[in-house]
Amino acid sequence: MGIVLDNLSKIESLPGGGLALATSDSLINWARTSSVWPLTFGLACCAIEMMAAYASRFDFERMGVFPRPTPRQADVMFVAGTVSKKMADPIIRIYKQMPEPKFVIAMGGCANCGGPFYDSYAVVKGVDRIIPVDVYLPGCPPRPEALMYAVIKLQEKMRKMTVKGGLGATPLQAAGSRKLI
Amino acid sequence: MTADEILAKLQASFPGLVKSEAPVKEYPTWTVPAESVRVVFERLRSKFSFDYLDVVTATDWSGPINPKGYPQSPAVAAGAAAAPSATAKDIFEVVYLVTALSTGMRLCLRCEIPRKEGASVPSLYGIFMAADWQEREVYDMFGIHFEGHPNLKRILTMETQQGYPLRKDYEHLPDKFD
Amino acid sequence: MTKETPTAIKADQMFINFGPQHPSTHGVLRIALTVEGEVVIKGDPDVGFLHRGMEKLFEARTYSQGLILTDRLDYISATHNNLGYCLAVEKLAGIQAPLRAQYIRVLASELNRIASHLVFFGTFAVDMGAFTPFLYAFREREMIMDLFEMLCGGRLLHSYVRVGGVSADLPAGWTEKCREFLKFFKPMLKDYDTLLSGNPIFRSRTGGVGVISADRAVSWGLSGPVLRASGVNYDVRKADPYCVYAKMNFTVPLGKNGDCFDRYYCRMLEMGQSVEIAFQCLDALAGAELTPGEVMAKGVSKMLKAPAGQAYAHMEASRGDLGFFAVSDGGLNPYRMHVRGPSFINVAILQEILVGCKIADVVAILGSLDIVLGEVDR
Amino acid sequence: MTEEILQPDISGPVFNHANGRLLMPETRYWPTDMWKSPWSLPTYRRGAAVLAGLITGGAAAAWFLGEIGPRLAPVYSFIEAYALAYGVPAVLIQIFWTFIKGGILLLAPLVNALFAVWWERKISAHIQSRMGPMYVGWWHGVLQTVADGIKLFLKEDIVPDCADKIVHWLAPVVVVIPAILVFAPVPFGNELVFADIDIGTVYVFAVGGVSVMGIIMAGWSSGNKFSLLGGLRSAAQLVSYELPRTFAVLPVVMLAGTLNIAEIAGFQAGYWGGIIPRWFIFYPVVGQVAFIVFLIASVAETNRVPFDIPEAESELVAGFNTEYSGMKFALFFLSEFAYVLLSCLLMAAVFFGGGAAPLPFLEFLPSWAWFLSKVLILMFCFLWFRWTFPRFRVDRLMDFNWKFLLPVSLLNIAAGGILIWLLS
Repeated sequence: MGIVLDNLSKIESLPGGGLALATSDSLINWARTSSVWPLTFGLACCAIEMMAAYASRFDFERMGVFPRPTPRQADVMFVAGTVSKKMADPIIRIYKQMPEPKFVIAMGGCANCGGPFYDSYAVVKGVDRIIPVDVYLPGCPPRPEALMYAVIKLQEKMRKMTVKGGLGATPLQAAGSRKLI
Repeated sequence: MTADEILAKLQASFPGLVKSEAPVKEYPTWTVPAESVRVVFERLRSKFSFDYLDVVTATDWSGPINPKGYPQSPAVAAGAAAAPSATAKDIFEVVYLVTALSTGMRLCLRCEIPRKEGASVPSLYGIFMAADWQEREVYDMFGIHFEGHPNLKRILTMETQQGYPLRKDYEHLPDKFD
Repeated sequence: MTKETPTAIKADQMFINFGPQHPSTHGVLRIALTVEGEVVIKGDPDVGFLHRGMEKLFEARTYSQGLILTDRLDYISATHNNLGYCLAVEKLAGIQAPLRAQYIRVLASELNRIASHLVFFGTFAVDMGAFTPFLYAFREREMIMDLFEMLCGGRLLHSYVRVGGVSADLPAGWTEKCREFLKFFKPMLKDYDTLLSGNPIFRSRTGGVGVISADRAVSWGLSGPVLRASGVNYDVRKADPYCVYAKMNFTVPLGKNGDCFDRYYCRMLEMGQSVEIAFQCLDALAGAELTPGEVMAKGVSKMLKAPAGQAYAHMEASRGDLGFFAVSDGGLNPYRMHVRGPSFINVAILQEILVGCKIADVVAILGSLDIVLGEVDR
Repeated sequence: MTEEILQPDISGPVFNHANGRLLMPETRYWPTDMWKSPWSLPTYRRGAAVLAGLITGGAAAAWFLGEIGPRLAPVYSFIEAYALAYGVPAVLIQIFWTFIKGGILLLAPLVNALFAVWWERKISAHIQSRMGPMYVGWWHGVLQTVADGIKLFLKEDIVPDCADKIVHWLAPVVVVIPAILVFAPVPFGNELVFADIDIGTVYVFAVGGVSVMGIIMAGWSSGNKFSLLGGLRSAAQLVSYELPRTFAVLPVVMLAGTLNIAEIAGFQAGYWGGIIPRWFIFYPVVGQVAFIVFLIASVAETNRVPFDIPEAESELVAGFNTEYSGMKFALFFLSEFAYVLLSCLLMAAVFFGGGAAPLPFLEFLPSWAWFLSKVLILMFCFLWFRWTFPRFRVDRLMDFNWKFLLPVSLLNIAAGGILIWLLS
């Protein structure tokens, strides 16, 4: 639906267009924040805490988070675990397969900066070296509540998105900071 | 049938087999010459029913760690060891641990091979299938060749990995991710 | 991505990457499947996607710092790794943990075994398509996580077992809560049986699938429930008892024909046995002769210098025979620390048993082996 | 030399408990007492409230719609007279009126999809002792599906480059159009049916079979090996389960004597001995067997667990809709729930007597209220199956159909014939 989003900002020139644009922004952002579909993609220990977050005690689905197995239908990618160099290419490929607007939550110390393996020869020191990251979640492994807090932080970021910013993509992506190696 | 009786029986046909002086604690440890590793294991398996291969691993005894092997300097000075020359020998030591499930006996065999490029040990692929991946891992980490292994290639590290990481003198060449 | 489509592929065959990112590979394992229609012709697993160079890092850490790395090996049963590491270092340095610490170690590792088998039960059911058992298994597991959180602050990675003993004694009120959980958990096992074991669709999906005969299992060096499902009676807690397992009386469940269902059912019965062992430990700990508060061996400093030598210690982790081969040259850091990961050795047999089964069976067999990629790739 | 133990000199306030650990709060919330009796659980009570609220809300909405419909007859005739007087040809009015009825009929699958997705997520949550969507709408996440729909509408529409573009774009269309067309002959109450055509059942199974083509096109055109496998599996499954499904309805058609679904529903009015309603499910052997075979086959038709091998999550990532993102994926989701609703409507009409009340003294409720409650109960069973059964394997599924379901349905037709011979 890129066509819709591209030309939607043209209605601002119409009388009262600004108001219409603002309300459409809030509606789009409400829809995006209340149905965050993550990609079930666990690498290491943080994946087990992610599964615990989906389980019945910390039920993630209360917030509308519904895990999807295929990158085509996912909005968010939880990078949960250590990113090893052999795994870097598949992660970049999966990130490219996800439709716009896409977000990344780097979960756990290993995904943020390499964590306890900061001096290992086989680990990428942080997933933001290969894909742009929206929310960094510290902890090793972070508690399920912390993961929910990261999703809430991501939702706050989504609410700041505007259609005028181009394609309704995230403010980060709009600034073209996505340099993929 | 204690470990020593088995050792005595085997020493008749393998003169090189000798009780090693630095044993693995609580395990009868023998030193085997490199070329007769496979034959000894066949004999152990057929005659003395040592049918379960626990561990195949190796150690590089060539002195303390080279700090350049780590992309960033680790927290503790790498290899804050005793006098470096005390234990340094220019050898690879390949260690096998084998168990007899029926009698519950455990045995450790180790063999020392010189630390040059063509260092190789006969593979146990045919006798124990467990050796398949463990030997590939030892090759991946140390560069020790196992003759007779059908597909001896890297198993854990990337194809584009230069050098063998667990060697003490391994230097890490920064790639696009560092 | 390692792009290697084998050249010898015929027209009606298809090469599928059961890729590093797949809902049912329990992490990052890639199986290169050559498939004809639904039947697998050749499948060889490709590991290393979570390789963090642990054994290289051990050589740059002191003995107490190395403990933190062992948590991340088999991250579903962290206490087992810590215990294996500490047994090896204690054998190397000649330290003996006090008796109370040994009882607490056995209790913590049995609780962790239950938690690990619950994760297996949940994910194996999801692989078969039944989503609900996953939620029930994790509901009970959350209670064990609460117990560990009270014990050592960490839910998943504990670092509770230290070289020479245990980091701290049981907090006040912990034994009552543990007893309460064990009493609550015992009848739950019967619920799981009715929920999944008795289900005809589940029996038809797992019965007779991925059969491993006893001698192939021994030749491939398998260990843990995978080996015992093929009928080989080898449990390190009985064969080579460590800590106070010699004093515990429990039975080791054995399977008959080594198929997916036997591997599943061995783990369910093991959970029942773990509850029995935990009860015995709690009774012993409540007894008078173990002086409370004395849980750490005397004179074990953080900057431990083990005398030169080599030692190998192994224990029965939830996935199999987890062994640590420690070599010391008298320095602060271990000179060489090799980890015998049971999952690394168990996953190798996939090359043999995947031939001729269907794609749905690949998922069943991989789930029944219950591997953890942290321990496979180290 | 003795090893001096390096004591960490921690300065500053440390809340040092007896054994050097921070004080654990005793009043820790411990879940075990929660599990004493399920009714002590807030989620359990709230789940019951959801179910109760749902049935009354659904009935109220349907009552409102049902009452207004017949009241509009005079208004319609007045407009028609005015238009005729104004000189508009009668045919044009007829076309205009079918467009309006068509529009109302289009609401059935759309509103159902919105409601059924939310209902399934709530039922699955409460079955799994958790709460499901809570925060999106103002009460129990009622707006969850609306939010999902809008978000999917606004997602980027990816067409993989190695995909066959036209077929990839056409597949959801071919799946959704039959899913909506198929509701024409199905009655929603005694006289609430869109097109009262005589060959209703044949029309339903024929048009329902077309969407199999769409799924195969989706599977093949996505250029993804997993979706290809999903597409081929769905071709095998849907075609083979079509047979027992049609044969299950045959004895009912033989007994009722007509193919028109509305008349079949009407045929089941009245009671045996004043108590047992003359529904086909209560016919001695023929009714029960036919209903069970039809239920199993329609669960397989709608690709739902335990027959969801085309989009098996754990084997084929997401089966035939692996490569579909955004609105196209939503269309597949919509058509799945449209077929679930269709199966429930058919079962209610054919086996449970359409608008007929189960007991004579319950006649005061209007026909579509009974019809709607039967459909909701049957749909609850569909959704309930999904969260209790594991998944079949492909060949077991085929064996189950060809070696068990089909012979049983054929025998059932023979039994139907014997029953007719006995009754006459």
